[in-house]
Order: sequence, then structure tokens, then C-alpha cells
Amino acid sequence: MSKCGQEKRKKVLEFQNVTFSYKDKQQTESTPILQRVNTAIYEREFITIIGASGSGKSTLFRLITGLENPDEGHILLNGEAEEHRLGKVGYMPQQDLLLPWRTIQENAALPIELKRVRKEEAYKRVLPLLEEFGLEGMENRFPHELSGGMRQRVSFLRATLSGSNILLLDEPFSALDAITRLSMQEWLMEQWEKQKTTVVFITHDVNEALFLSDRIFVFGEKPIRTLQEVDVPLGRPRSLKDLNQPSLIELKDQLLEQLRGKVMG
Amino acid sequence: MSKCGQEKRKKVLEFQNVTFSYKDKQQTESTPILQRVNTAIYEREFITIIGASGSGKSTLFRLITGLENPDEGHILLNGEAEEHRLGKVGYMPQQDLLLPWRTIQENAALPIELKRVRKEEAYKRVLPLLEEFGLEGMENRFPHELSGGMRQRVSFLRATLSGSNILLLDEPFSALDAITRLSMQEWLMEQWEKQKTTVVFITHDVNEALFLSDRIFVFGEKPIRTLQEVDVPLGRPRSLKDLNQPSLIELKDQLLEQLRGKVMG
Amino acid sequence: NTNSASEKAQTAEGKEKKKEKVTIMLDWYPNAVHSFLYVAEEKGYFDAEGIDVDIQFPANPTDPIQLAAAGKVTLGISYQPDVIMARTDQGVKVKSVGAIVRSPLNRVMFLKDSPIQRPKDLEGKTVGFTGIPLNEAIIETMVAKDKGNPKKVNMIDVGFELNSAVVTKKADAVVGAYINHEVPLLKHEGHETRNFDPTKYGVPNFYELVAVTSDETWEKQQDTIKAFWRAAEKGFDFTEQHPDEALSILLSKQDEANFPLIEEVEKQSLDILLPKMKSEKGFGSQTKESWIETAEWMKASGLIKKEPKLEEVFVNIAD
Amino acid sequence: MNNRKGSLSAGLFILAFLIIWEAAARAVNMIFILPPPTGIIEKLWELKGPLLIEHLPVTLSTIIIGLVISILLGVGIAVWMSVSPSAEKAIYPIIISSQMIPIIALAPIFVLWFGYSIWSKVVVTVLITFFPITVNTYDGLRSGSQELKELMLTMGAGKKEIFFKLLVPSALPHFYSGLKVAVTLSVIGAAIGEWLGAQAGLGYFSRRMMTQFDGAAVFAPIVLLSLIGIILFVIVKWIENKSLKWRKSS
Amino acid sequence: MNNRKGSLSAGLFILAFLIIWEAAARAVNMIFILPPPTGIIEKLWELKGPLLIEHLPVTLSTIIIGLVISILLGVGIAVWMSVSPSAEKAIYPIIISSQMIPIIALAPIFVLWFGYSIWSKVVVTVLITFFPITVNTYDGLRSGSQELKELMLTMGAGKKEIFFKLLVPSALPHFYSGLKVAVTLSVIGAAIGEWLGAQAGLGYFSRRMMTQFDGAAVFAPIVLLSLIGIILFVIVKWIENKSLKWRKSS
Ligand SMILES: Nc1ncnc2c1ncn2[C@@H]1O[C@H](COP(=O)(O)OP(=O)(O)OP(=O)(O)O)[C@@H](O)[C@H]1O
Ligand SMILES: Nc1ncnc2c1ncn2[C@@H]1O[C@H](COP(=O)(O)OP(=O)(O)OP(=O)(O)O)[C@@H](O)[C@H]1O
Ligand SMILES: [Mg+2]
Ligand SMILES: [Mg+2]
Repeated sequence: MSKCGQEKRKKVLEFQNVTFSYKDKQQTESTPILQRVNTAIYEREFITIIGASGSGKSTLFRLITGLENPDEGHILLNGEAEEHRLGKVGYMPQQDLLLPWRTIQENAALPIELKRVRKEEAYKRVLPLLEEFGLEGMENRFPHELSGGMRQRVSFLRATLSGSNILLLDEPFSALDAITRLSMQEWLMEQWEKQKTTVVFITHDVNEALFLSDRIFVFGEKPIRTLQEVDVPLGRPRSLKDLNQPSLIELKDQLLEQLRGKVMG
Repeated sequence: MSKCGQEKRKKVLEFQNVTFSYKDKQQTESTPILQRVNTAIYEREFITIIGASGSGKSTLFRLITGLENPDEGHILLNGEAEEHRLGKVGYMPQQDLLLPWRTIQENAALPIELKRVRKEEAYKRVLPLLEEFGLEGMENRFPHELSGGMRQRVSFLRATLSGSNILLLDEPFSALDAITRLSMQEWLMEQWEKQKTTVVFITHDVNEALFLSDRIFVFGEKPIRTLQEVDVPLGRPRSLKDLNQPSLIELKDQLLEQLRGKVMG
Repeated sequence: NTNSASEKAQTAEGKEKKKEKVTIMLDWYPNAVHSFLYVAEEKGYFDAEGIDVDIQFPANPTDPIQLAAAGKVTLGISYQPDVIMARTDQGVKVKSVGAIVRSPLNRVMFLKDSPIQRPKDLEGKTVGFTGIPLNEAIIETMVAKDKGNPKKVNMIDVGFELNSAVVTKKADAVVGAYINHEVPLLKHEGHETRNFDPTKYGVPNFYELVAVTSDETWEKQQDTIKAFWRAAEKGFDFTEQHPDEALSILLSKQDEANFPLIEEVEKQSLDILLPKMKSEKGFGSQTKESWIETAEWMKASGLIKKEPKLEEVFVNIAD
Repeated sequence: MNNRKGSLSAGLFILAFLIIWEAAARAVNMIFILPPPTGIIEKLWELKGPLLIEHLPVTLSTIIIGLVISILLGVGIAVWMSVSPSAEKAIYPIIISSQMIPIIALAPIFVLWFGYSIWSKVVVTVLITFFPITVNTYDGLRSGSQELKELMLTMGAGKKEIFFKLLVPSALPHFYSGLKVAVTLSVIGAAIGEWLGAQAGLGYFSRRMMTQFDGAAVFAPIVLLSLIGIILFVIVKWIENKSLKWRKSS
Repeated sequence: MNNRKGSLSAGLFILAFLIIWEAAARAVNMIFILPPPTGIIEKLWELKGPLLIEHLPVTLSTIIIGLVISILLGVGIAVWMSVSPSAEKAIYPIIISSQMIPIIALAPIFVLWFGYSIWSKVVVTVLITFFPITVNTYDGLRSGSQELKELMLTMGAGKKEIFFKLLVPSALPHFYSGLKVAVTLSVIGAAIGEWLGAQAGLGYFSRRMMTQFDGAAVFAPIVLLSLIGIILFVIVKWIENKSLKWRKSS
């Protein structure tokens, strides 16, 4: 999983000199978030992004999905400079954003429905997955009747059903307890291996980042000029115990240091 | 911080044989959440609640605030069986729930405003706190212009401004990176010591629970019949290093075990 | 009704010679003044002339002229001054084919115990009217004739309701009330009134109701209209000779349609109307003098701005 | 229990209202201007045959045809405006102007077009009712959450899907507000339409009776019109509650 | 840029509409029924003195007084109904019924009460306009998020605070929808009110011209009424955009 190995793989996502800032309507000053950022993500990679609150992680996702467009530079998806990137990647936003008038089942089935699959068919496909996610018996409930963690799982499930080869997950497990989180992580790894997707994953949990990913991007200073990258020196499959290796504890401290220095400094 | 010590302190919150279930409109079956639960929380305590997703932690908060009422039993606030508990405790809900038509400053100032303090006065009081929370320059923005972690901090700030002697925090730092989280934790501990409040804190981070609290309640089986309580054998002030004590690592494993057994079993 | 009439026309078409359809729009909902039409229909006079009549009611007082001009109805029943106004100032191509009521029914009406004794007394009083400038001109002429100052009369458009204006005493008098409708109706309701006849105070003796058609319709359907008129005249003759029977035909027709009329009121109405409808020269005949006199009065009182053109404004069908 | 109490006090309120009316009518003592409720009810009973059998069905069919057209037209215009801002700029002034033209100024034009058929009455009904539907639906379509819209965009949803799966559900509460106003106006619209030329109908009957000075008979068909209005309103409320049952009840 | 294009195409659309009207009017050639736009504009110019100086102010004051009362009344009733379910049950049928009574049936009653003062016209305006405000505001008040309400309850907010700080902001978009319908209706309401008895006013003038078969003069005041309607509508939209500027623009 060294850089050399990656070089040979296909780039599924590439940033070329991307600059972005939110256009403020009232205040004329525009806060820059990214400045001439270059990076590439390869086929079947698992990338984790960590960084301070408000550093621009979610914004990066909005750029990749196509909800925002760079002020300058280009974003390439699967090797092509797509102006119209909407609908090309699976995306789980930070807020759960379930449609309040749809039941859990209908919410989860939305991306399948949007692919013009018959509704009944879509609902049937979703049902066993809901059970796997510990949501059996909830399928006909409305979102406001669920706990926060349950809603997050529905949102996560919905994102994975997009069928794209890139999956963007914005703090997908933040509302889950350690045990449920573990089983979700396992499920995600399984899918990732089975379906050969590329995953980009935002988290605040450095352990989670180390446990799951091939590379970790650290969002530090603002605006972001270059992405700090860290390779995780672990093979697969991994177990939680691997994180107790001295080299990894060191890496973890280093990451925290990196965050601390950049954010608080 | 042993049980004996607590006995002498004033009970600020007491559950007497509390039973609760959500009345389901469509389905007639009512899912029981709490069953004849008895517990007490004492003055100036810091309690953490951990438990599986959907186990009823947020529901407990809804009961304490008075948004829900027990089917059976009584909830005592500051020694009195209050039927009308609304407005008696500070509460930070799991979703950030900022009012979309109010700026950050106006949102944070809401509880002060509700105490009939003049608006300008309330806004002035909030401003320095926003800066302490790393939100300087954001005061006139609307919630949708903030990052997820920023919104959470505003919601947290708002809860602390309620002025009550009991503060209920539902996963207050789940969207914050390790560093910001640490500074928020420090701020909270400071306030807790200064203002002599009782804090009840839901988290999924066992380390956080151990680091912050006097006692940990574990929500396991469903419905909850008795609250599993764990005392944290640490004095104050604490440092993060204390968590590496063998006794604490053991305690942590024990807690995880407790969660795993109860939830997955 | 429209449907059944046309159905009738169609089935009749098969049996005998083709029937001509004539649509006539009344000036108002059916009342005693229309007895002759209902009699002619009931007694088969129209049938005999090979005519199929369709009687319609207007939504607005101006509809009969407008829709006759538009060719949507064959004939419309309207007012002589309105015809002059439409023809002269606005160039609406309508003409009168027959006078139905030969003198004004229009009265200035007030409660019996009102202090008003003569038109001059209207000075300083509030007079309600239905928004038609003709009525303003009538008051002006009357008050001036009685040596009063018309400017001192407070004219107010009371919209839909003359009766309630008088009864609620929000207006001291109203103009535009009909001697054969409002007056007996109010009496029936227990409100005694008095009134002035405008023709006694300088207002020309205009034709209250005339039947109008458009120039184009007249051009094309002269014969049909004439046939219609022959039947109508027979209807009128019958009405004149047997007023009670004529009235009962009208009343029963309206009863059938669930709009019962008050018999007592309509009887009084018909008594007033018959002499005003009868003409020596035949039912519906018109005189050039009447048109000129009315037009000149209208010009003098500013109701029309342009020079009246009367060449084509009426045809004497009764000749 | 509480609900029954509510209905009871509501009933008492309405009863009080009727008693005051009755008393006022008797005090004023001008039956042809302000008939007392008892007089109206008596007349209603007397005229039940012709009113219910002859006039009610005529008016009801106008109302229903008019409402269906109004909903289609109002929603259609609202959708068009929400899709194209320049359509909004062009159409809004025109439809506002259309609301400013008194029906009686248009009456001859309608008769010119439609004669005395039911369509002239339907057109009046539509003219009066489509506007609240348009305004409310248009505002409703713009009320869809931006976050949810963005989420659906990232799922590759097209305009059509966003419209049906997001905008329509979000617009529904607004649409129902407009529809409630519209069904109410439709009843009076049909009644007014009947004055343009009709031979039957509750509005027509009421107007004819006005010329007769028969106050009770003027108000008897109006009572029926009110009932139609209330029933239509209740139906819309019922549908609203059914289709928005996901809304948290307070 | 895009905006200017939009305005341009909107302008073209309206122009096309006017040209079709002009052509149709010329083809029909019945000026007294359907006057062409050019004829109306000419007449408007000719009559500008009396229309603008004499009649416009009269109608405008009726509209403004009527609207103010309508807003107070409509919002008041909506608030009352949202506070008390039994008030809702009692009042809704009564206000729906009030919408079913043709103005001309009520005309004598209004005259009885108010004579021919401005108040009879104001009452007509209010009667026509308060209903959409009531329905929309009431629905708006019920649309407040349950989560936010609960949050405020836990902060010890009383009914009053929830009302002003939560329900009012949530109801505003709905209220504005209703207000847009109401300001439009207020213009026609004032015009109709003038038919009950008036000595001046645009509606009065238009009706008077009807009796003179002067089609262009009938429509000239209607054009002014339309302009008032459009201006009021634009004002409401502007206020709406100002006060809801927190809404994310798409
Ligand atoms: N309004 C409601 N109506 C019906 N059931 C509800 C409602 N709110 C919560 N529940 C149910 O009650 C149970 C407990 O929910 P609660 O929100 O207390 O869980 P939690 O412990 O806070 O979970 P999480 O960690 O995921 O937030 C869940 O099964 C949930 O589905
Ligand atoms: N719609 C918007 N308009 C203006 N500024 C915005 C908008 N959305 C985000 N921002 C700003 O952009 C910056 C980055 O936000 P972003 O949501 O990407 O942060 P983040 O890294 O995801 O943080 P968190 O961990 O708290 O979610 C923040 O300063 C935020 O205030
Ligand atoms: Mg974020
Ligand atoms: Mg929870």
C-alpha cells in the first residue's frame, strides 16, 4: 500500500489546483477554504479525513459531489473532468437528512427508487439490510420516532445503496456506541472489499481512522493549501489489537500533534 | 466520591419506580423503555450515561426535562415531585436544533432572552463566549452557513446558558475533533466547578465518560429495569494520562464488556 | 329550457316546415309587463307564425343591448334613452323595432310621511339612484323645472338596492323606481310611498321599454322579426281583453319555474301598464317625434355628447 | 372527553350566535332585509323540493367542474412559475390583473364566448378560485428544504424526481391552505356565475328572490350554499390530515 | 445578466398577450364589450384627471383601511383558533358561511348599519379579504416544528414566548401567501363595495360607464385597479423577501 503501488492503480478522483471559497451574500469578504489543492485518490482505496471543526472537510465533500464547484481548477472523476458531477458518487451528509414524510424503509430505498427500480422491488431489497443494521421492526416508522443513532444508520444505509464506485461518508458513526459502531465498521469493510468501491470517510476518531484506512488526510491550517497525507502501515485484514502496536501508537500521537499544532497554533 | 459520601449530599434528581413507554399511534403495541426504574443523582455530581443506540438514553432526558411524563412512578427535581418540570433544567438535545431564522448570536442568546433580559444585553453577554468557543466572526451568520461542529458548539453554549442547577447534555461533543473536544471538555469542567451544577452527560466515548464523570450509568438490556452504575475511581483534577492507569484500563474493558453482553447478547 | 326548446325545434323540423328561432332577452326577470310574450307562447301564436321563442333574462341591465348588438340574441328589451346613448356616443349598431311601454315608468319615490312635496324640496336631500346617469338627468331636469337648484341635490349611487335605500331612510328619495314594481311591492310589504312623475316636470315622455335588434340581424331576419311581432301583438291584444287570464298564464308559468310572483303586485302592475302599452297605431308603433324629443332632451342635459343620429335608430315594424 | 367538551362549547357558541341573530332580526323587524333564522329554516323546509331537486344539483355540478379545472390550472401555473422565473415575472402581473376585473364587466364577454351554457358559470368559478391555489402552491413549491434538495441532487435525482419526491410533499401543506380558500370561494363563485344567465341554481334562485323582496327565500339557498361550503372544507381538511399524517401531532 | 434576460422574455410575453388581445378586440369589433388595449390606454389618458384625482384616492383609502382591519381580524381569529380547539370548531363554520353570502344579499344590511359612508365599503373589503389570511395564518401557526417547540419548552418558554419566537416566524411564509391573495382581493373588494352606494371611486366609475356602453371607459379604471393590485402584491413580496432573508436561496 505504498505510494509506488498506488501509482499504478487507476485514479478515481483527482483535484487539480482547486480553489474554493463560499460566496457570502451579506459580507462581501469570501472566506477561502481550499487554495490550489492538488491530490488524487485511487481505485479501491480507503481514505480517512481528520481535521479541526470548521476546517473544510464537509466542504471538500460538497465539491466532490458537485454541490459546489471550484472557483479555479478542476475536479476529475474516474479520469474525466466532469462539470456535472451530481449523481456520480454516493454521499452521506453530516446531518442525517431523512425525509420526514417517508418511513424508514422508504427513506432507505430512495436511491434505488431514483434508479427507476419499481417501488415494491426497492422496498424488498432494503428490508433485509435494515435488519442487518439492527433496525428490524422499524421499517414503517417515521424518522421522528427513531433515536439519533438509528437515524444515522438509516442515512448510512441509504448512502451505500447509491451504487457508485465512490462513497463519501461524513462522520457516519458519530452517534453510535462503541459496539454498534464496530459492527457497522465491519459491515462497511466487508462491502468495501466485496464491491470494490473507493471510500472517503470523515471522522474525528483517530483510532477509527487508523483502523479503517489506507491513507489519512489531515486538514490543518486554513485555507488548505496542501493536504497532509499519512500512510497507515498496516496490512489487511486488521484487528483492533493491531492498533496497540508501538508504531501505531506513535503514529497516533503524531497525528494528534499535527492536528494540535495546525489548529491551535 | 463513594456512595456513602453521596448519601449525605442533597438529591437533585430522583426516579421513583418510573415506567415509561412511547404510545404508538399506528401500532397499538407500546414499546416499553423504562420499567420501574429507581435512581438518584446528587448535588454537584457529574454523571455519564453510555449505552447502545436506541436503548433509551435520550428518552431518559426527555423524561427529566418534562417533555414526557412517566406512565407510572415519580420524578423528583431538587427533592420535590414536580409534575411540571419544563424549564427547570438546562438541556442540550442530540440534534443541534438551532432556529434557522436566528443568527448564531441570537440562537445562543435565546435562553437569556427567555428570562426577560433585554435583547441587547443578552447578545452582549453571549459575544465573548462565542469567541471562547472558537466562533469569533460567526455571530451574524445563520445556522446553515456553519459547519456541523460549529452548530453543535452553539447548541452546547445555549444549553449552558439556561442557568439551571442541572445540565443535561445529549452527546454534546460527537461532531468535534479531538482537540476542539478537549478544549470544550476543559471549559465544561471549569464551569461545572465554578457554578456548582449537576451534569448528566450522554456519550458514546468510554474514555470521555471515564475522564469526566463521577459515576457512569450503563444502559443495557431493554426495557431498562435497573440502572447499572459504575463509580470512577479517580480524584480531581484529572489529566488524560490518568486514563492509562491499569485499573482504569481494566474498568474500561469491563464497561465495554458490559455493553457488549447486554446489547449483543 | 334552452335545450328542450331547441329539441322541440328539431323534432318540429322533421314534421312541418322549418321553424325560425327567435331569442329574446327581457329587460329584467319576468313580470306583468312580459305577459303578452307568455300569452303568445301559451296560446300558440308564435307557433302559428312558425316561430320558436327562447326567452332569456339578463345579468346586467345593459346586457339586452350589448348582446343584441353582438347578435347573441335576436331581440333585447331595453330603454329608449339607452338605445340613443349606445347608438350616438358609442356607435353601437342597434335599433329599436317596437315600443313596448310608451311612457316612463320611472318615478321619484319617497316615503309617505316624507316632508318632500315638490321636486324643489329635493334640494339638500340625498337622492339614491342605481348608477345610471339617465336618472341624474331626470332629477336635474325636474328640479330645474320646479325652479330649484339641481346642484343642491345630493345624488348617490345606491347600487343594487333602491328599496332598502328608502326603507332604511339612508336616502330621502330614490329615482329609478318603477311605478309598477317598486311602488306596489313596497306597499305590499307595508311601506306606503308617494312619488313624482318625471314627465310632469319637463322630462319628455320617452318610451320606457323598447325591443331592440342589431342592424345586421334586422338585415337578415326582418321577416322573422316581423312574424314575431305579429304574434306578440296578438298576445298583447289578448292580454288587454283578458287581463286576468293573461296574468294567470304568467303566474302559473313562473310558479312552474318555482319563482312565484306576488299576484296582488303583478295585478296592480298590469293595470298600470296596459294603458301605457296600448297604441292607436298598433302595438309597438313608434313616432319620429318621440325619438327626436328624447334625443334633444338627452343632448341638452349632457347625457349624450355627440349630435344624435336618428336615421337608423328605429324602424316602424307596425306599419 | 376533552374533544367532546370542545364540540359542546363550539355548539353553544354557534347557538348563541343564532340566538343573537334571531333577536336582532326581530328587533330590526325588516324581514326582507334581515330575516330571522327561524324564518329562513321555515322557508327552507317549504322550498326543500325545488331547492334540493332542481337547483342544488345545477350549482353542485358547476362547483365541481370549476374546482377540478381550478386545481389543474392553479397547480399548473404554480409549477410553471416555479420552473421558470421569467414565466413568473410575466404571468404574475397578468393573473393579478385577471383578479381585478369585476365579473360583471366580463359577463358579456363570457356570454359571447360560451353563451348561456354551464361553461360561463364554470369560467367564473375558475376565475375566482384558481388564484389562491396558484399563490399557495407556488409558495409551497419554493418552501422545499434546500438541504434535502441537495441531498437528492447528489443521488442523481433529476428535475422530475426532485419535483415529485421532494417539492410536492413539501408544497402539500401550503397547497391545502390554498385549496381550503378555493373550495370556499368556489361555492360563491358558482353562485355569482349563475347571475350571468341561468335558469336554475341556488345563486340564481337567491337573486330572483331578491327582486321579490322575500328575505327568507333569499337566505334559504344561501344556507344550502353554506352547507356545501362547509362540507367541501371539511372534506379538504380530512384529506389534508390523512395525507399529512406523518406530521407530528402536538 | 440572466435576470435581465428573464425580465426581457417576461416583457415579450406580456407584449404578446396585449397584441393578441388587441387583434382579438379588433376582429370581434365590439368595442362596448371587448375594447382593445390601445383604446383603453387612450381613454385612460383622456380621463386621467378625474380618475387619478377624484376616484383613485377614494378607492385607495377603502383598500388600505380594509386591509389593515382584515390583517388584524384574520390574524386575530387565526391565533384564537390555534389557541383554542373549541374556538376553531365554532368559528370555522361561521366564517365559512360568511364567505357564502353574496355581497348583494348583505348590501341592505350594510346600508342599514353604515349608511353610505366609507364603512360599508370597508366592511365588504374586509369580508372578502380576511378569510385567506385566517386560513393561511392558522395553518402556518400549526406548521411550527415540534422539535423546536419542545426545545423552547425545556427552556421554560411560556405560551407567549413560543408564540412570538417560534410560531410567528414559522407562520410567516404561510401568512405572506395569504396576504398576497388578500391584497389582490382587497382591490376588487373595494371596487365591489362601491357598488353598494358611492359617489366616487374607481369601481363606481367603471360601473357607471357600463351603463353608458363605453367599453374603454369601463376598463380604464380597471387598469388602475390592476396597477394597485400589482403594486400591493409587489410590496408584499418585497416585505416577504426582506423578512425571510434567512431562507437559503436556491
Ligand atoms: N417519538 C417516538 N415515538 C416512538 N418511539 C420512539 C420515539 N422516540 C424514540 N423512540 C424509540 O425509543 C427507543 C429509545 O430511543 P432513544 O432516542 O431514547 O435512544 P438513545 O438511547 O438516545 O439512542 P441513540 O444513542 O441512538 O441516540 C428507540 O427504540 C426509539 O425507536
Ligand atoms: N453555506 C455556507 N456559507 C458560508 N460559509 C459556509 C457554508 N458552509 C460552511 N461554511 C464555512 O466553511 C467552513 C468549513 O465548513 P465545513 O462544513 O466544511 O467544516 P467541517 O470541516 O466539515 O467542520 P465540522 O467538523 O465541524 O463538520 C466553516 O468556517 C463554515 O463556517
Ligand atoms: Mg462537517
Ligand atoms: Mg439519543
